[in-house]
Amino acid sequence: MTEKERKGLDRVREIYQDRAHRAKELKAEGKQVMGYLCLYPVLEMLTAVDLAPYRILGDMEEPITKADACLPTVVCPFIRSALDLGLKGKYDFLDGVVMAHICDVGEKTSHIWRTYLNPSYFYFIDTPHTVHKAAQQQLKEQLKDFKKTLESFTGRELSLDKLKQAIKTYNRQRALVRELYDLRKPDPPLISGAETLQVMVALMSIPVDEGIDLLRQVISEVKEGKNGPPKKPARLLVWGSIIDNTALIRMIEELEANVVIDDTCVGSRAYFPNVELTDDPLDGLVYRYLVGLKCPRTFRESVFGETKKDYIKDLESRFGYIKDYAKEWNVNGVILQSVRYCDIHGYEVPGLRDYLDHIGLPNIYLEHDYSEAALAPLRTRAQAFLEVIG
Amino acid sequence: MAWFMGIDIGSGSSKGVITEDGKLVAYHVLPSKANYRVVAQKLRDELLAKVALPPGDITYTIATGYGGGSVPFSNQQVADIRCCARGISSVFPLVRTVIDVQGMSSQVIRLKEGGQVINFVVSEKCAAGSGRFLEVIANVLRIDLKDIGPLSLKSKNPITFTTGCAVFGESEAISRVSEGISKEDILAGVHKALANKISTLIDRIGVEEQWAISGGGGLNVGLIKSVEERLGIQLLVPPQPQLITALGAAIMAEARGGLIARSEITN
Amino acid sequence: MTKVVIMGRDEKICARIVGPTGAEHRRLANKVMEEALEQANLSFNEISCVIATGYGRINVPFADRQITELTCHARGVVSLFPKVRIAIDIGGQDAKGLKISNGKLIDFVMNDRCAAGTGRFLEVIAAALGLKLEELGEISLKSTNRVKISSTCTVFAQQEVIQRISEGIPLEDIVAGLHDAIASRVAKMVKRLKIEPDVVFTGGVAKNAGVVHALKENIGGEILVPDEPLLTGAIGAAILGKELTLKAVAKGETIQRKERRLEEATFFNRGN
Amino acid sequence: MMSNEKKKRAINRLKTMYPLRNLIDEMYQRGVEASKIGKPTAWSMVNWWEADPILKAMDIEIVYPENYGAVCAAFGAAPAYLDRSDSDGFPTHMCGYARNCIGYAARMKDLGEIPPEAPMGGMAKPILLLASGSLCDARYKWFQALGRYLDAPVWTVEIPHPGVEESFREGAYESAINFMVKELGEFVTFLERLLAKKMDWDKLAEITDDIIKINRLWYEINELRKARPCPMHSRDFWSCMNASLYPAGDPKESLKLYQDMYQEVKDRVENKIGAVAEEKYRLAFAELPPWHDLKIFDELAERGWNFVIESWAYHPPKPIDTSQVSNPLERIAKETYQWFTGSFKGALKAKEYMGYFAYPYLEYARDYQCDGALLHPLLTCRTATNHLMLVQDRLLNKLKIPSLVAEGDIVDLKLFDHADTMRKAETLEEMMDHYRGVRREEGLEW
Ligand SMILES: Nc1ncnc2c1ncn2[C@@H]1O[C@H](COP(=O)(O)OP(=O)(O)O)[C@@H](O)[C@H]1O
Ligand SMILES: Nc1ncnc2c1ncn2[C@@H]1O[C@H](COP(=O)(O)OP(=O)(O)O)[C@@H](O)[C@H]1O
Ligand code: SF4
Ligand code: SF4
Ligand code: SF4
Repeated sequence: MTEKERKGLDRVREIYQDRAHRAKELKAEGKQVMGYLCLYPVLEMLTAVDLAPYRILGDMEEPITKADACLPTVVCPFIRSALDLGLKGKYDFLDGVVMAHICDVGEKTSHIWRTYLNPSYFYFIDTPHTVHKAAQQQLKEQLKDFKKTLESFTGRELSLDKLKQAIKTYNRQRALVRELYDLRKPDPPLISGAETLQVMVALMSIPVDEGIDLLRQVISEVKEGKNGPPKKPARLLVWGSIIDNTALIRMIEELEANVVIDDTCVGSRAYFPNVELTDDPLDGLVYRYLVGLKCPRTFRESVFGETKKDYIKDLESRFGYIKDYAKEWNVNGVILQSVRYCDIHGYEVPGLRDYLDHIGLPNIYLEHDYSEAALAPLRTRAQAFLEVIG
Repeated sequence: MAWFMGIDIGSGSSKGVITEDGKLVAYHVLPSKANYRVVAQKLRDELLAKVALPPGDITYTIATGYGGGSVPFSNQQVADIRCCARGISSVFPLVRTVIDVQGMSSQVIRLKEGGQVINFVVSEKCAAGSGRFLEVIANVLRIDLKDIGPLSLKSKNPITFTTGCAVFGESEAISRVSEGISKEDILAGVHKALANKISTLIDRIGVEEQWAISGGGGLNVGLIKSVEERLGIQLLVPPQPQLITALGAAIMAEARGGLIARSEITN
Repeated sequence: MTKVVIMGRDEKICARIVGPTGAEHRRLANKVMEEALEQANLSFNEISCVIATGYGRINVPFADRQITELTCHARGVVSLFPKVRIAIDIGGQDAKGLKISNGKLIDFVMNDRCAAGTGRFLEVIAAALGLKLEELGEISLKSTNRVKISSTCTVFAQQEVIQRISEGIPLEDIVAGLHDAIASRVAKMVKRLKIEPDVVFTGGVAKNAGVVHALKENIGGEILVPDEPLLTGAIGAAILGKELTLKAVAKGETIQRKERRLEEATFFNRGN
Repeated sequence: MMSNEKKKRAINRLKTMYPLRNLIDEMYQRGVEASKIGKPTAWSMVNWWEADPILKAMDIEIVYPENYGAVCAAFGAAPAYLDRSDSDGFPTHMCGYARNCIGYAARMKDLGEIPPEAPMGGMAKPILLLASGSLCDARYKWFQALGRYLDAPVWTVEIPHPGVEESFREGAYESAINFMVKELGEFVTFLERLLAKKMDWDKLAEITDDIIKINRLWYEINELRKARPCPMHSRDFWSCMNASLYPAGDPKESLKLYQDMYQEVKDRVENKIGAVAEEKYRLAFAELPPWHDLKIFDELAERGWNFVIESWAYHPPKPIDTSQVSNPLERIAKETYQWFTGSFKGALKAKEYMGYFAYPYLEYARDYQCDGALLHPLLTCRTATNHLMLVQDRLLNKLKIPSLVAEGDIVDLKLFDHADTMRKAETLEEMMDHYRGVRREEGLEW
């Protein structure tokens, strides 16, 4: 079997093992590959000028060494790892890089990346922190400029039609991801959390249309349902900062639990929000990327500009979607996890736990160092939590 | 004739040297034990006895090291990082990076000719990042410190420690022994663990040839080998690595004392 | 330490054994089990359910089930102190804080990366001072002027302590300083659970009256200690085993049992 | 014979510093008194002169929990508040100021009033929490998290953070200013609703003008520090920065005090009086100092170390002319944006893409002819730490200036290791000597 013919989950595993393989192949074929960090760079625009987006991730299995010379050790180890790989030349195959103001250290890392690695194309999107109208306008102005730089870099026009086309394609991919996630609703789920995560990582490593084909194959294989996980007492939702390696989920699923749904950024957070096709497609994109993406890096409140505040109402508006997930996927416990030193997620934890307590979902918070070797101590914690929810 | 003294009160052992016109004429090493003051005094007595001089004949004395503040007879106290750089440079003038592995910490120092420090990093205050880790493991394996290096070189299959703590590492070593893992594999594992820690220090300041190792860690061929392999470099090892810092102190004392002597003449 | 508790259906303890934990978890498990059976005067086959817990729980070949020490400790503490809200367990490998509500474990924190802040810290230093663990508590209670231990690393603290001795600082003041060092570290961690009475302190280190005292100071309130703090986890495991068995019996199910066989049984062989 | 005499401090402090320092101390009292007579109080944070004039023009008293964090640390009240925040489940690696504030608010909620142990009279209960989306994640996440304890609404004001090159793209400037003006406009409307009263635009224009004047003067004072020997030590800067940073009290009064200071510094320059007796080394300090161990600067001064420039984030913006801008909101926007982007031209030329936080230190080091830098990463403040390794690397590799990293924290005061820092400082001297020669070889002018 040649590589392209290899199907579904086998192919997923293959991509997961060697993420850059396909990108390098494409590059050899003359396609330009554009790296991006986090969820805020607008992928539709990259695809519309015929660039292949490739998500920059870290590597939990590789010790961080080089990055310590330009980032302190008391910051998010995921971002340190990503930068470390960059400094070690592992992302040299990228033709350019797009980064955005995600969190504070993400923003600083963007500038460090540019200073040290100086890619031939680089763009930094200063995503606002609020969702006010003025903030949406500010993002839109930047996207207009981003468009110009993409056009001059590629020498191709980013036409409205192509952009609309790309939006439709991405929405199609997003719908398929939902379909895959739906297969986790039965008990036992038809696909494990760890395998789903592999699929998500694979999707972020190949062009969107190839991803669509891959998803179709995966879905049909999973539906046959031969190799799904066994039934287990706990059906968990995993919330939190980035998880781009299956080790943590695998560790949880080796215990008496299935992870059936996530709210993390290599998962539902990345794929659930759709883009509405607006007259000016940029409007729909701005809305999706600023308002639609539910990452705690954005400040949102229940009612914009309200003069009185109600705590529960506020929580409801910020976390209500988690309740919906829990209902739809029939969840009986929530693991909140975050890499150490992530302020974005850290500040959210007590409020989210208040909310989960309020709606009666058992929960636990685990902090980890983004290192496979350092996961072991979490095992006892996770197991104890499962014993607690019985 | 003028004599100078360098005293390095380390966390584990105290080292003293006397130099005469830049040449080492006597040295002595004592375990630091608990009372630095007493050790320093004893070290001086031993040194003076070796060269048969009265204390007054020492023109200038510099103390350094962890307990350098408790040397009552010193003329001056100088940071160990500086002394180490001075010392290594006197032995290997072309060295630009020195890895100093002591009992309390490991440090990497970059220097220029003459032993002037141009950059440095120091490890955290955790025994797992210092030469002490090796001592701890040697101790539980009941192997003499001086033998752990050569023994570790025999290993084909170094273990990987699952803990980053020297104390838990000790128990891990014990259980490995009981599982039938050979002592050389365990020793090679601990050398590797320390070499990894050292290499993260090095990544932070960048480096330059030539390289040397100093401190008690320089007595350990196993550690030298692990560091060389980890970094793909060649380390120069001075004949008495443990004395380097004390030697540097004496050399600084010469410079300092020489100046004073001259100014006394002109006055 | 390796502990065994054998308990009847009435939760009455019929054997309690404490042995050291060495490198060889498996052999030790066999050995202490053998002693416990002898003490209880039972044959191994008469034991309905064996639960293993603790760090070495996977190394107990004859256990029917492994349950984490967090759950077992919580269960044990609740059986001894039904009103407990916070349990602090300091053992040789780690320190944990358990938050308990209505007899159920609802949250916890633990430290297991660095030996400082665990019982191992005291073991290492007691050995360096040539003292027995049992003596530490009493010695420290005599202190009137405890010293501050500045090293955060266990290994370096050991050295610091020896230095202090040679400076002529009274032993009791040093030991009190050590107890404060470990208590403040653990208290800092446990405070994350929001401390509410009743607070119970268990695990081997709770046998040390000096740490109990220091922990009280650091937490700022009363602390209850079981008579045999070392056994709390094992008691909890036994109770959980009993509950599992009764539940299974009630449902008419059988619990999967491992073969009741002790390896390397030495002086006598009652089982099988 | 000398031992009985009090040893003279090695740093020659400015006399005009003291009244400025007092202004901040009075701020809390004003807040508490204001709340007694029913005047509204807002909790705010450093927002680089963006929102303060608006609040002031609406007659709202402002207190600053960030500054209060430092106060609590100094008075020893912080540990209890930190514990409270920790026990409520906030991770311990979060900003010490935020955790202090969270603990304080929790306690205030329990008691229903200002906690009696609160230093300096405490912070009055706010009617508004004004968060800032700029520079630091903690600053908008933390005020939102206060919702657990306070029912005051939260508003987040924004300042754009463009990339260096992106900021020069066509339309980028206008868009950024437009964004800020609109955001501030919405904020004014919100305040009008909250307080049920109208904005006095003339008053706003006047206050804005005063604040800009203060900043100009403060900028000029700092320019004078380029002199050799440097007339004003970083310690004086830190003592005085707050009166500008948190435009405390009556701006006109502050302005007068800064004028006095300008005069004193200028006199020193003219008479070649330095802040330390013998200026052997000129240093820059990066980010917040170890507040509880400021005496270390005296010890270093004894060795001839003069700290001539520091903490970029607290310096006033480089002057631009906005006097012709009639809309005060636009004027504010331009000035504040300038604070962020004022060094971007130089940064672009130097191909340094961290245009604020990192690049300004390269500018300082050159303009103030520094021999070295002391960098103080803070365990719980990533914002003041993120860039320091980069700064260290760039200072050394581009300008041949060595620096020293000494870790500490803003609230957990035990983290800073005085003895260890002094040991390393001694070594840094040697590095500074060495790099003087290197700079000369490379044709750098100092
Ligand atoms: N004979 C030896 N063989 C191998 N290693 C040794 C020997 N002696 C000391 N060491 C190593 O050197 C370390 C002590 O180094 P040293 O520079 O003397 O430290 P300190 O000055 O802190 O006492 C020990 O921890 C040990 O790892
Ligand atoms: N008799 C005693 N007096 C004081 N401390 C003791 C005593 N026995 C054990 N300890 C302390 O208890 C610790 C072991 O506690 P334990 O709960 O058995 O831990 P673990 O289960 O992790 O081995 C030892 O490290 C020691 O500090
Ligand atoms: S994990 Fe947190 S700190 Fe790290 S990049 Fe994501 S949001 Fe930023
Ligand atoms: S981890 Fe172990 S070796 Fe390191 S500081 Fe802690 S006790 Fe010491
Ligand atoms: S800048 Fe630092 S100190 Fe200030 S709020 Fe942010 S994290 Fe806290």
